[in-house]
Amino acid sequence: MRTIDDFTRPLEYLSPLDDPLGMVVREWAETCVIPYRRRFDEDWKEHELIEPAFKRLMGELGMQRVLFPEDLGGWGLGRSNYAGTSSYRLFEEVARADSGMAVAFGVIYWPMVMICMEPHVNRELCEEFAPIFCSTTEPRFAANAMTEPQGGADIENMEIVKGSTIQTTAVLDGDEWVINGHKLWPTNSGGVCNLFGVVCTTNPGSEDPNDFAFIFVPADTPGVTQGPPYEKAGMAADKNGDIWFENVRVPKSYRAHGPGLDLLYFKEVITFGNMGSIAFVGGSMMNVYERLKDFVSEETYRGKPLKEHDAVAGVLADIARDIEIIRIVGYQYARMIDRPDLYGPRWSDEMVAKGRAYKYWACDRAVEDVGKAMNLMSTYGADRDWDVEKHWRDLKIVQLWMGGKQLCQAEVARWFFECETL
Amino acid sequence: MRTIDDFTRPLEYLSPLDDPLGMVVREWAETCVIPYRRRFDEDWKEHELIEPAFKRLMGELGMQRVLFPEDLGGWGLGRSNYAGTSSYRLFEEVARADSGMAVAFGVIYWPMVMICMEPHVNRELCEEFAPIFCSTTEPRFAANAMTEPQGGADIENMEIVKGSTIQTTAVLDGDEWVINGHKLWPTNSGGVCNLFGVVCTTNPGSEDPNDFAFIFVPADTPGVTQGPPYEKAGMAADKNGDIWFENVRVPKSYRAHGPGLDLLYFKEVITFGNMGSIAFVGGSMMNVYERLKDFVSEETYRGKPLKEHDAVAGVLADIARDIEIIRIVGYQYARMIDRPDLYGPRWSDEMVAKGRAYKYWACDRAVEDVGKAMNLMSTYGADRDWDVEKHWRDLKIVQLWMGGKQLCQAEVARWFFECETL
Amino acid sequence: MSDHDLFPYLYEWASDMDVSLAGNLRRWAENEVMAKRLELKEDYEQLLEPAMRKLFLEIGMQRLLWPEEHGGDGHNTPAASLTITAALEQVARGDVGIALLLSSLWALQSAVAMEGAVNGEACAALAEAVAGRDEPALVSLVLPLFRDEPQAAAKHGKGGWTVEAASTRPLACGGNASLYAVLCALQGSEEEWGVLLIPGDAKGIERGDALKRTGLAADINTPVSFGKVKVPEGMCVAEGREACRAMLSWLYLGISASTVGALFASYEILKEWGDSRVIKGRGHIFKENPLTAAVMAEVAKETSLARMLTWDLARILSEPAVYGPPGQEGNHVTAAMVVHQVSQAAENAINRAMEMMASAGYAREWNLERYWRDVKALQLCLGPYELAKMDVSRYFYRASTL
Amino acid sequence: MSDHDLFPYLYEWASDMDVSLAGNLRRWAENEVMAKRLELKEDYEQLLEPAMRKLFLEIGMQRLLWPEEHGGDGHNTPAASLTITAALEQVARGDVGIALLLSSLWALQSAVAMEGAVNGEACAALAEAVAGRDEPALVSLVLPLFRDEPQAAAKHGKGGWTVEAASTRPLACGGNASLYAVLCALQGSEEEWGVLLIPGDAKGIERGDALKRTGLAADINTPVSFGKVKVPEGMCVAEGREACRAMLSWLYLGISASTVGALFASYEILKEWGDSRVIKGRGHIFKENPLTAAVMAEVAKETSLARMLTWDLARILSEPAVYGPPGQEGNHVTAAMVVHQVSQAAENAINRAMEMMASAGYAREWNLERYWRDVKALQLCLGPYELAKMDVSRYFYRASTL
Repeated sequence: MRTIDDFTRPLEYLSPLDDPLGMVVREWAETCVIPYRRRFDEDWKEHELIEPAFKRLMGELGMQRVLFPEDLGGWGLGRSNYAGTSSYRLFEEVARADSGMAVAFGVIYWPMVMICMEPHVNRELCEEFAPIFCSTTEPRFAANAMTEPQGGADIENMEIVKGSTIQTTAVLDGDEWVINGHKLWPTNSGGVCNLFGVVCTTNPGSEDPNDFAFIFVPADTPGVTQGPPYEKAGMAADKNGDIWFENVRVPKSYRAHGPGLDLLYFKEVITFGNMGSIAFVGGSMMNVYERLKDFVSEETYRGKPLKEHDAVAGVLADIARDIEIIRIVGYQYARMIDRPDLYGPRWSDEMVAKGRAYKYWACDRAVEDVGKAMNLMSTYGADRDWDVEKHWRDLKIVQLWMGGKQLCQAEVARWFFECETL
Repeated sequence: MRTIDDFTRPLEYLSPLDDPLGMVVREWAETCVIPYRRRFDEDWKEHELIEPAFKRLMGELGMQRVLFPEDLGGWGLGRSNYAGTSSYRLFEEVARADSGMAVAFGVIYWPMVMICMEPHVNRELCEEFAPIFCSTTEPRFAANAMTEPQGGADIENMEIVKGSTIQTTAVLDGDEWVINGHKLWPTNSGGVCNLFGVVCTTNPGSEDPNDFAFIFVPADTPGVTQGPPYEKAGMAADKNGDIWFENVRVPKSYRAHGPGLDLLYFKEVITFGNMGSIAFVGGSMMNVYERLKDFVSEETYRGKPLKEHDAVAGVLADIARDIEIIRIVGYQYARMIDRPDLYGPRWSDEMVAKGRAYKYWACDRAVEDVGKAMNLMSTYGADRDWDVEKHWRDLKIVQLWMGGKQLCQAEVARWFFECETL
Repeated sequence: MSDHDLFPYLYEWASDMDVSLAGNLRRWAENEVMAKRLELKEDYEQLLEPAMRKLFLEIGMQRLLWPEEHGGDGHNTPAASLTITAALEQVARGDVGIALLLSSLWALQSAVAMEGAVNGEACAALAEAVAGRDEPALVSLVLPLFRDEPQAAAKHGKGGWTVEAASTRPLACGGNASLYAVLCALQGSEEEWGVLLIPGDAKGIERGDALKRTGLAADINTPVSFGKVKVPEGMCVAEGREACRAMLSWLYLGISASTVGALFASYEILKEWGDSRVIKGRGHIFKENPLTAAVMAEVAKETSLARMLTWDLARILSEPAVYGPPGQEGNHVTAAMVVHQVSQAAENAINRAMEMMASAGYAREWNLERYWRDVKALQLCLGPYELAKMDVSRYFYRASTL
Repeated sequence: MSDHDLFPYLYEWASDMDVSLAGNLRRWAENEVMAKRLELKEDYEQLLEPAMRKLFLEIGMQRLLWPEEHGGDGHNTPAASLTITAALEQVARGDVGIALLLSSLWALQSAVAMEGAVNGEACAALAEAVAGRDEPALVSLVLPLFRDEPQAAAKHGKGGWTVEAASTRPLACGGNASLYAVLCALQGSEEEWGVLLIPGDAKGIERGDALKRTGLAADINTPVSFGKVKVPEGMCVAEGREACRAMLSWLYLGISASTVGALFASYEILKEWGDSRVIKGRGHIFKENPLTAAVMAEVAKETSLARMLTWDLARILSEPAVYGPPGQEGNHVTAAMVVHQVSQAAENAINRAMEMMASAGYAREWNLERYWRDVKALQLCLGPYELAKMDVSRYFYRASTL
């Protein structure tokens, strides 16, 4: 019988870790998530059902530690040449069960990309923050506090606004940064965050890359307030809310790298964000495939399984085809992350633009495909029982985050067509 | 300045031959094809302009020899582990100039796949036919005579009709096959063919795989008649016509492999056909990118290049994105062809189904994208001067051949969803 | 002029009454639903049920198409197709789920209460529910989920029908219907199909657990089983394929008009966003950026064309003397083409609108995501588009086995 | 009933004359074009030019919208929008290029010859070309290629205008027009835009080499330069944006109706294929396979909805008293939305039809590929859709800088 493992992966790209780790997560998904996920929507505020699954995955299985150096209790993935493909697989497996959990899980790594990845490991900060994640079996969350009320994804629109719209300020006062500002919407906020990476400006309104600052702020620092989670169309496992920074003081060394470099490596964060998004899409879609296959094999029309109706099969083919391509492209991009020697630095405009291209393609296909899958299921398509509508709601969120499609298009056109004023 | 070489290729997959060969073909395209191609449409019958370009590429540069063993004057690609990726690149470069030439060129290899590829090299037939291609600087053409009047692409719909609709018969008479039948539409017919691979049945109406026969027939064998070329929407460089086989006698040994194996390895022909089609699409699209980029950079709107209009840029981004993905997927499939040790035999149902999936996806995207590119160009989009309408007409043909989209969908659904009656 | 009068349609067809009714319902939507939504969200008891009571009973929508002789307002002519289009645009703008319930009711009424073809026995039996009680008349349609395969069977015998079906999935109101209208495969009849009316409290009805669905919060739905339910002769209200298709054509019109209403609401939300949002940090108003404007244009275009097509369908149903009866194959296929087109266009348009609004697109607070979920759930009431296409191809290509 | 009467539209609007004219033109298409096509292909001299002469002169289409007082048939009322829709559906079914030439002529006539707004000076000047000569009246429209940027400029001076433009790209007939209608940026006028009429033999006109185009073989097109061409005062026939937009609205209707005609022809070709082709080697008729039937259904659906929308637009233009003048922003935007929708739907539908027919789809012999090329070339006459969307967004979102 065909399973999701029959979808193509570029086998030469896989680290030896890929399958063992993948199977651990799949087992976790089957036992800790899938039996409960139909009740997750009502659990969006309390996380009574969701929390134990996080604890198992991140704390007990230790997945929250993987990026940190081995000698600090991590798994050393940040210094390996398979951080991309390995995390691609992990994200895919988690998202198959619940892409809200996948993003919450993925974003733990997100600020850490700034300090744990070769060639720009910040050893001092790794030492500082490793204990939060590596010396506990409780789940720990990190978040990138980027978006602000006034401009939405403007923060990510680096090419045009060059950081000039950032309103969160960081002022050096002796050996400490004093941070003030209001952020909203980051994954892993809404009360659960333990460590923030905060996008700030050291000179409001400036377009000078040197004034862009990425500063770590432990969530229990005085002056940090997290609001309650927002209610969303889906992804109950991912909490999002407001964060206020009021005269928050952190050591000077908490700035990731300093003038110029913060912005440079922040683009690598975008690269990882796009890679992760593709993996979430791919994972969700593989579960859509599984559930849809059940449906069209069980339900009959004119005395045969629904899948034997040629016109229905045409739609099934389109969906399988897209999953194939999403996976191939996703792994290719992950491999490009793993091999900067071949494909250039992960923070290059090229890598960012290409990641945006793949990400918005995957999202567009997925949203359309799941819509069609639901349609094949007739009225049942709207039912939570079949799980497909859940992925539909979740996938829409992946499509919209990180600046959405139009920002992706702008960056892709800018790079490939050398546009200058977009 | 960005060029087509900025589109991503999986660099680890490329043989050392890839770039040198690619550059030779690109030089050929720039000097022998692109300056003349706007007059190709009127040359569809005579090939006065087209023929010299073929001679250069296939005869003089020797590209018609590449699949044959070295000791027979070939380049030994059939026994290498880079036949897939190398020919992908070659096809891409030729199609960038003219996909009609690309298919004519690609199809020279097509029947040879049956006898030149490891692990099923038929040494005797290689020796027999190598001289046709390897001992001349004149262009030589081969064709797969498959399609018949009554059923169209039914011949390729192996899973369902199992060869039962083939009307071209091969009867063993002593040491010779006697072939009778009527084929139509193969690339490199219409009078130019030197060697046919003919799909026959040894038992009309039978669904037994053993009765499927693939038999080579030199075009100058008595009883073979080629009709004149058809007039088509595009692809003037590819001649298609009727072929009649009337009591044609060839040696018994001209059957590729014999009962069962002919059908088995014929599926590999389909695999190569799909890989080639993706490469043609990718190559054409890269030239569309080049010409479109010229257009939107030169033409202005409101005092700025057209490409700086954000809404126009959105479409440009979609096109660049699709070319990226087509190329990644195409190379991945080519690599799967090169590494049966990892991905299974090239003639497996899985390889065929996946190739169909990638092919019909690439075609669909290309047809839609070029339609949009033309639309961005306003009335100019319809002009031959800008070359885009040429690719539009040609790409449509790639989309329609080899059974078209619906056959692809049926095979993809059948494989991924395990349909049994489609 | 209100915003959505912007959207073109052939308004020469709308009567003064239609226009004035639309104005009233616009106010209903704003006052009874939209104004309270930020606080009450999708709460059934506090928001949706009271709004529904007001609409069905107080404003009297459930009596609109009902014959005067059975206590209704007597707008039971084919021209009601135009009236319900005008009405459902406004109702759905407020709440799509409520619009579905009304569409279901009106589809049934079109089958039993149309001037010249009033089914006296059925109307008498229904008069209490429609015009007598102080409860909304909720009709639960049980239609084929997969094109032409009814979920239920009815056997003809002495004195009436016996309906049998396990675990059907109604379009809506499985859990609280006043009345089930069940499309059955008929046994012991010359006709293949019929719609049978079954009171909500009939013996033999069993309801399953409430379904959790992606949208349409106003609809309390459950699977429903019919265990040898007895139905009197006259309660087979649409006998034969053509009669059933006539009811479906009216239902499709209702769903189409409801979808247009959801598009109006989505447009308004997007317009507010486009007017106020600043991007690129340089005082650029969102709507003035050509890339986002291009997407916003798609939303407006889809809304406009969906509206035009919906009114065309309404006109066709309103003039059977010109265009033939609603159950005629060509008209049924037209209704199917229009409603699927409108529904898909709306899915696409609201998807695009959400893209414009980024996280506000999926935050419940902005309500756009609710129309997105509702419109999709409404679309699924039509069954798979791939199967509907078989009807289209049968008609246009005279295919006989599809 | 002919095949395409299958396709729904609100035919209550078509007058008896419209219906009878459509019947005549249907015969013209079949006898003068389609019957000879296998032999003559796209030959201009032997096939298209004679057919055009017959249509324009003998059947008299070029006099249809022309005022009686200037030698025409006097159907120069807004209701002509319905007549030309009925006519162009049939003409384009035969040949899309000829339909474009007729659409161009009628668009111009709508600007100069409409009852109540007849431009006497222009009509007098044109009377010879339209109603006097024994030559088809070919109008070459020179419109903005990119939305709102005219290709030509006209300077106002003593006694008239001077038109200046290098290497313009006309919509059609650059090489053989009786008359150029050039949309110019006006200098020395209060209005921004105007359409200036220039006889084909005017001094200062230079034609470039014939353009090789993807389709529309009936159109002999070349780039055209206007070197200080003098134009009398009264030959500025549409002054101001609204007047220019009115002409464009009529042109869009013509292109829309022509596209529908191409869809009819494509449907017929596909239907013939579906009726006769056997697949899967087991006596399965092509059209009876659900997968291909699903695609064929799309073709029929797109054709139906395109037709309905086109007739809606025709109705709107036919009743300015109800819907306002054709150049009004809302109507112009409606025309743009309809024609782009119809054109894209047709591109999609014919693409799908070709997929059904595999190599017969791209073989010239089967003609389908010709409609595909023609419809695309016709679409490109509209300019980029992305830019048209700016007009849509300006209108619906009150954006001011787009």
